[in-house]
Amino acid sequence: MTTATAGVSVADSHDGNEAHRTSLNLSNMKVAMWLFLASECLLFGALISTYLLSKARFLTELLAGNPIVEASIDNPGLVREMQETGSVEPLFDIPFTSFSSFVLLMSSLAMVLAHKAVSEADYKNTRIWLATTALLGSIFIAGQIYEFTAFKEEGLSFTGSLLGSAFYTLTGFHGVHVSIGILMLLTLLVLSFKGKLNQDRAETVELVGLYWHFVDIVWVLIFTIVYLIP
Amino acid sequence: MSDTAVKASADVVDDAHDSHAHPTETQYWLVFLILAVITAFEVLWSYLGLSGPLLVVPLLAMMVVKFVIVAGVFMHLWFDMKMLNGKLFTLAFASGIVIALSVYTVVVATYEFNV
Amino acid sequence: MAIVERPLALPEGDLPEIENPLGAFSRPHKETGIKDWLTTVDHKKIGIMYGTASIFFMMIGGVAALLIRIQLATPDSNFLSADAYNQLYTMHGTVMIFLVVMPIGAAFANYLLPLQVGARDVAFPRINAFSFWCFFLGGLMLNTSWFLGGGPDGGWFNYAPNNGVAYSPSNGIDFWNVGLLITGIASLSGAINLITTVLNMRAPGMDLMKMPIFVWMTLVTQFLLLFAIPIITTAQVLLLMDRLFGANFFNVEQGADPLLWQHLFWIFGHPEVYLMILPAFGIVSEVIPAFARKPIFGYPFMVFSGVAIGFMGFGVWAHHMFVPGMGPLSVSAFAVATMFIAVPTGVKILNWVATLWGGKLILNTAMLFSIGLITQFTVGGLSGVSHALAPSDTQQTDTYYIVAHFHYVLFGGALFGFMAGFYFWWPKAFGYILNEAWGKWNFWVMVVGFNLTFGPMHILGLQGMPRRIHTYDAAMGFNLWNLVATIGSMILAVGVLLFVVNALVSLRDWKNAGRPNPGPDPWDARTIEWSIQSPAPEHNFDYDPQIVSVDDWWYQKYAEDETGRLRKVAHGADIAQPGNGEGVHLPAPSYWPILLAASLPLLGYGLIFSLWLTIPGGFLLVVSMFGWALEPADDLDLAHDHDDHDDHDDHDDQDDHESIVETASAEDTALVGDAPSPGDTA
Amino acid sequence: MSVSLTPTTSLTPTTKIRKGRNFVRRLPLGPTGALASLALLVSACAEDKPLNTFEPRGPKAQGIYDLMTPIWIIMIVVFVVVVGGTLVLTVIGRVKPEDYDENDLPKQVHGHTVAELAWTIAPAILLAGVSFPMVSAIWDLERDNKPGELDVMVIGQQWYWEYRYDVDGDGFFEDVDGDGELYGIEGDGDQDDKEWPLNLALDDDDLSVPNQLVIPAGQQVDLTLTSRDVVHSFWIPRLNGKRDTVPGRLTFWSIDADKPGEYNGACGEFCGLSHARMRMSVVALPEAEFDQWLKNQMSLSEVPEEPAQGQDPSPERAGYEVFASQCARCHVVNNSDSALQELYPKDFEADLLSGAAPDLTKFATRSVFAGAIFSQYSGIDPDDDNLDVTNYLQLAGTERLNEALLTRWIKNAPEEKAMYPEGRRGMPAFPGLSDTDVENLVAYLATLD
Ligand code: HEA
Ligand code: HEA
Ligand code: HEC
Ligand code: CUA
Ligand SMILES: [Cu+2]
Repeated sequence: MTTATAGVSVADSHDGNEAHRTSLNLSNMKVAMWLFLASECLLFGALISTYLLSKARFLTELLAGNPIVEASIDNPGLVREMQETGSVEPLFDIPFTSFSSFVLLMSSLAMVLAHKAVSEADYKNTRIWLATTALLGSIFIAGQIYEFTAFKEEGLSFTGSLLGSAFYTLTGFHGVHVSIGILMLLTLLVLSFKGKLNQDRAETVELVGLYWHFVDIVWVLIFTIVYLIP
Repeated sequence: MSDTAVKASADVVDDAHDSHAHPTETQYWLVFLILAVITAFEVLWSYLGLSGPLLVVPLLAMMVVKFVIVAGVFMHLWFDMKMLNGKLFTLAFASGIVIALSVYTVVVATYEFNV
Repeated sequence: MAIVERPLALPEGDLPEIENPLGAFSRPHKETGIKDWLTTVDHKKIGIMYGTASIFFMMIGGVAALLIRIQLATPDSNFLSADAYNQLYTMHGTVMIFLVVMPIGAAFANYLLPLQVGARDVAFPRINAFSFWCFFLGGLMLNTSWFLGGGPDGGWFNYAPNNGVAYSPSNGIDFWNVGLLITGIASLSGAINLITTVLNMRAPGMDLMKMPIFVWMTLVTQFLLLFAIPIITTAQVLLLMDRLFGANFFNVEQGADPLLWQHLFWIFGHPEVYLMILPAFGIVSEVIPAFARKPIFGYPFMVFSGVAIGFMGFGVWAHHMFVPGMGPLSVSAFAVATMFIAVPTGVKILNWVATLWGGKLILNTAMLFSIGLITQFTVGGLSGVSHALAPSDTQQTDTYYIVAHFHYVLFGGALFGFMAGFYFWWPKAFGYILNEAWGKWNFWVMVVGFNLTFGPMHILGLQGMPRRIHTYDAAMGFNLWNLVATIGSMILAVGVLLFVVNALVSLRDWKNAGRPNPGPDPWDARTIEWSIQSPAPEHNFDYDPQIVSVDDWWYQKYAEDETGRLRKVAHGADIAQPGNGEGVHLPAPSYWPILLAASLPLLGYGLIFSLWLTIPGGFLLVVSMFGWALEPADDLDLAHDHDDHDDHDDHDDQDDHESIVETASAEDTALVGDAPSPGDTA
Repeated sequence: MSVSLTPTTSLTPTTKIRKGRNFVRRLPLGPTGALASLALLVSACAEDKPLNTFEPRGPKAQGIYDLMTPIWIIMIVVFVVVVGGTLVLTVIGRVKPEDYDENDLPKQVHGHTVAELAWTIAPAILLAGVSFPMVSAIWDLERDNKPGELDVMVIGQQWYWEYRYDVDGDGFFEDVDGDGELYGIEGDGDQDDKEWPLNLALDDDDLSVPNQLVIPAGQQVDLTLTSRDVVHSFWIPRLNGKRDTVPGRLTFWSIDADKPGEYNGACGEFCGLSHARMRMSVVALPEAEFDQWLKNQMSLSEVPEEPAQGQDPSPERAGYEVFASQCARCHVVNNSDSALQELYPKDFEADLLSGAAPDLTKFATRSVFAGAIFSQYSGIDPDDDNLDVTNYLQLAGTERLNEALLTRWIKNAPEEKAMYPEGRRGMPAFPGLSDTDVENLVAYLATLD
């Protein structure tokens, strides 16, 4: 679902700078983007709550020694560690994830600078910053892919356990959002090289930026709630 | 008439944009620095070996601060809000956050206060 | 106000064939016949398609209901097997809610919102078409489950873990999942579109507090959708992962908690029931003042109570969960919250009653249905309050008492309101008035059938008849009232059919009478959609109406005389906009919305049956997304010179196609000033 | 599918009639006539509506009923005012279209703030007034587990009920870690005592009875509820409201019958194919009889004697042998036969997704079977005054056994009650059994008392 809706947004963001009369003196696209993001709050809220509840249930059963749940993680050492610490923390590699969080945060800065550049008709910097944003986003995604494989090796699988299902779904959904964002950024970059992304279209960049920052904010939540407070 | 009309309209739009001056590039960098520092601090905090509210509350507080800064500065919410009618979509977005926050908190709470 | 001149009118008649520089990506010409409907981006046509599709689905849901009633007419009946029954009632509930009541609300919203706020179209016409096709094709896909291994059989709220593969191995629930995910996209994109339209495209002078109540109620409805749809989407994605990819969200063995599904479903589900009723509330808030010849009583209170219902609607979901053992604290909190939702709803009811008070009531069919809503909905609302009392709900939940409650609010509330709306706006949409005599029959047969069907269910429920049972024992004492309800449902079906008959009979009579035009304002009504010709011209408004007050159109026709009494100063037909679309620039139709929407069910079949099948779906998806993005703003045949005012390339052509179409005569509107009169533009 | 079988509800018709009259006497005098007639309408011919929610027979159900009264009154008053008012206004306000004069408009009233406030505040006060007793009732309904009360665990399963009695009072779960604290009597208890999967975690000394819950009358019985598969809901309308049985969770509830009698119920949450055929029966016995019943239930059932050398086995013995070979794979019969004991307790899950089939040790002492949809006794005369609970225990007896029905059930159970044996839910058909085999099985089952 997200794919389609977001795809549509890219397409329609072209009418960003129209100069028609509107009641709010804002472009329709901007209002629409904010509405879409408002609705995304509920989506990610549901996913985060699902993760929290599933993790709690998983831990309760694990700590009580439910053999099925114990067997659901394919790594007795990890299970023992989790039981000893009473948390899922042993699974995580905080320094690594902190790094990728930092990367995503940095991409937000690049994004905002891209918007600034385009609205000042500084097309060279626009391209630089757009590319940087996309690159940083890709690094984040690469990190996530690495993390997924690492977790899989540690014994946490999507189908194996409740924790796995909840974790991969939440972070996977976020990853899909980031990937869509990267696609949008690349589209902008192409447009810019073709000379179609000029100052008048600054709003298009702003809209993609809104989406990008929102996805970043969601990661701020996930990073704290999932990783730092296990 | 079209030329003048278009010019005029462009002016209107420009005005709308300029009336809320966005931060300068340095300011953006500064804000990013603050965010980075908070993140570093968060990670540090999680390594202190604390548990319970002592761990959770400051982390959540820092998370909220980061959230507010990104939404406020990078997403221009602080500036757009001052704009004519900007409050309206801010309100729409805010009601999304408020509803999300409250319903999901209540869901989690129903599990806590099971008895 | 930014004005961009659009010198070109839509030419009538045959168009010369011109070579298309963009090949497949060029926009279709203005089409006729079936192709017109498939490619249209006109909100009015889309609204009509929403309505037609809903009535089509209502036949499916209605036939399911009749089969249910036949099975339950007698005890120990074996007209249907348990399995067939479970599929039928699940599909009945699902179809009626997601494919009938919600889309009829969308039909009215689409048709009326732009007209009532004085806009040429919705904010994003192509997305609007996309929404419709998602709804329709998603709904069709859901219904193909009948032929592809059996329908879903878990009930419309499909509790976990009964919805898991272990307990429902057929593909029915996968269809339910995928089909509703697709209609969810429709609702979500529709919501964004319509909210943007209302917030951003109102006619000059139309402040929020001058909008018609219907617009307000639809706005609240769309916000409810905006916030509720993502929640069910999440729930369905989780279930989909479980069923198709072996995840464990609802796998109790792995420690999962079935209550998670219940929470997610009902956080969506309760706002859902309000978003089904609010459009109907909006409709009767327009119909009653029109035929009581009085303004709505307490306009601001009507508005705020609607908003209050919207907000409170998110705080009461767990009243559907009084018995799974949430603990007394949660139960108490939700029970009290639920009771208080009766307060804003009561404000609405009593304001309508106060509007009737002292009015000169013209009891035509639209008005009768509105009064029907007041009375029947109140019955349903009151039984709702009795469930809100959590301890008594432990006796009532999952009995026919609940079934009675929600049919009273859904049929007696929402559908009666929609019927009122059909009768009221029919001439605006189709240019002929529905026959009043048939209409009265329609109303009375429906009221009698309705009460005979669902009234006895109160008694059955209190006598302990559980719902969702395919049979009951003769010794339970449910025989009599079940038989009555079945007879009632047959009468009700005739009532529903009478509406369809009326539409056809009236059309025939109208044609036989030489197609008399009902005029722009046949009811001497109040809001600005009556200030344009009937049927509404394709471009809606010749020029932007200038809004001075609530019920603006009414005050153009009526003004106070020296004694302070309202007197008619102008006839609607005389001052209405003439329907001259010259100089108006409309977005061209487009193929991509329907193609993009069609790719989704294809992907869905792929998910369900074999991932190979996703290839054509995915291909179509990508192609249509590109097509959509690259599509020029206009039918190039009609290309006009854009570069008179902007110096960038053709890409910019896309600027205007998703936004309100410009009026040719902005100066005209300025000339018209405070007292618009059509003469100025002519 | 043939379902026109003896109703389950005919065990104690006389009691019901008596109670029906009580109910009318107990009607509160205060409420309006409308309320009385609503109640009468609902409870009309009360005696043949075994699930009627308007006929409380125990303090819990009575509490709910009493709480409803004020809300019924409010509803009826609002109904009369609003609906009546609307109709009256419609009639007096109506104007024929031809009489209508467009310049003679009615008074154009735009609103009235005081009125608005009034009809905002008045319902709010009314509802606040109801909230207080409601909240206190919610807390009253929660189980208040007192020592000495009978504890029963209710396990829902597609599509029948199992009742586990905590006979020795040590809870349903074993004290695995030996710390004296137990899991699952109140709250979450000692998590370390939880065992998996739930149906094997039960204390061995306890008693399992399917389909018919027998309780002592006049005494609160505390229930701990859970489910083996999907969500079901335990509901005996005359004794209390519903409480769901949720897999993976324990929920708590209690019931309480004032007088001896049979009380019917129905599964209150859709639970798949045969939700409609998942009913319940509760029999309340006088205390002394209850003790006698319990003692009997705890005893082993008899093993039909082996035939003397060279002789044909008795039908019971022949049935027993068929049972051991065909049925014991799922069904438990607790007796002294060590051969059968070896099979017990065994790995139910291997056969059934839901995890268990009814324990048949004392099959013939129950008046209902198969999810309480069938009566075990044929030819019961509903007007027979002697058929009282007091002779519940004597009911078991071959003459009254509903042989035809039981035969049909054993031959082809899914025909009698839609089930999913191929999906490992429910009992399969046994086309391979000869008529004699089935006759013998029935003869054997009749000895299980
Ligand atoms: C259009 C849809 C609609 C509407 C508007 C409502 C309105 C209300 N509903 Fe209903 N409801 C449903 C659709 C709807 N419902 C459906 C579909 C279900 C079943 C789902 C399922 O299980 O399948 C359901 C189930 C349902 C339940 C769960 C029952 C159960 O399963 O156990 C409850 C419990 O509290 C409830 C309560 C209410 C209340 C309090 C209102 C209130 O909003 C009503 C308020 C209105 C009035 C009260 C009347 C007018 C007021 C006055 C005239 C003022 C004076 C009044 C007083 C002082 C009382 N509803
Ligand atoms: C708006 C929603 C809506 C509407 C309009 C209806 C309309 C009707 N409903 Fe519906 N119903 C629900 C929503 C709705 N229902 C829901 C949500 C459930 C719960 C499902 C669940 O538990 O999961 C439910 C459940 C439900 C049950 C309970 C099933 C059960 O629990 O076992 C029953 C039983 O009588 C019933 C009956 C009816 C009847 C007789 C109608 C009648 O009003 C229908 C009248 C309309 C027609 C009959 C259409 C006209 C068609 C013809 C005349 C056919 C001829 C035409 C052709 C062949 C082309 N409904
Ligand atoms: C695969 C497992 C299985 C086998 C084998 C099986 N049964 Fe059953 N039986 C069940 C289940 C499950 C039920 C409960 C059905 C219900 O009521 O929903 C049941 C119910 C019954 C009942 C009703 C019990 C009660 O108190 O309600 C009887 C009697 C019975 N079976 C007899 C037999 C006999 C005799 C055989 C052998 C010929 C047999 N069963 C073989 C699973 C089995
Ligand atoms: Cu068990 Cu319904
Ligand atoms: Cu609700």
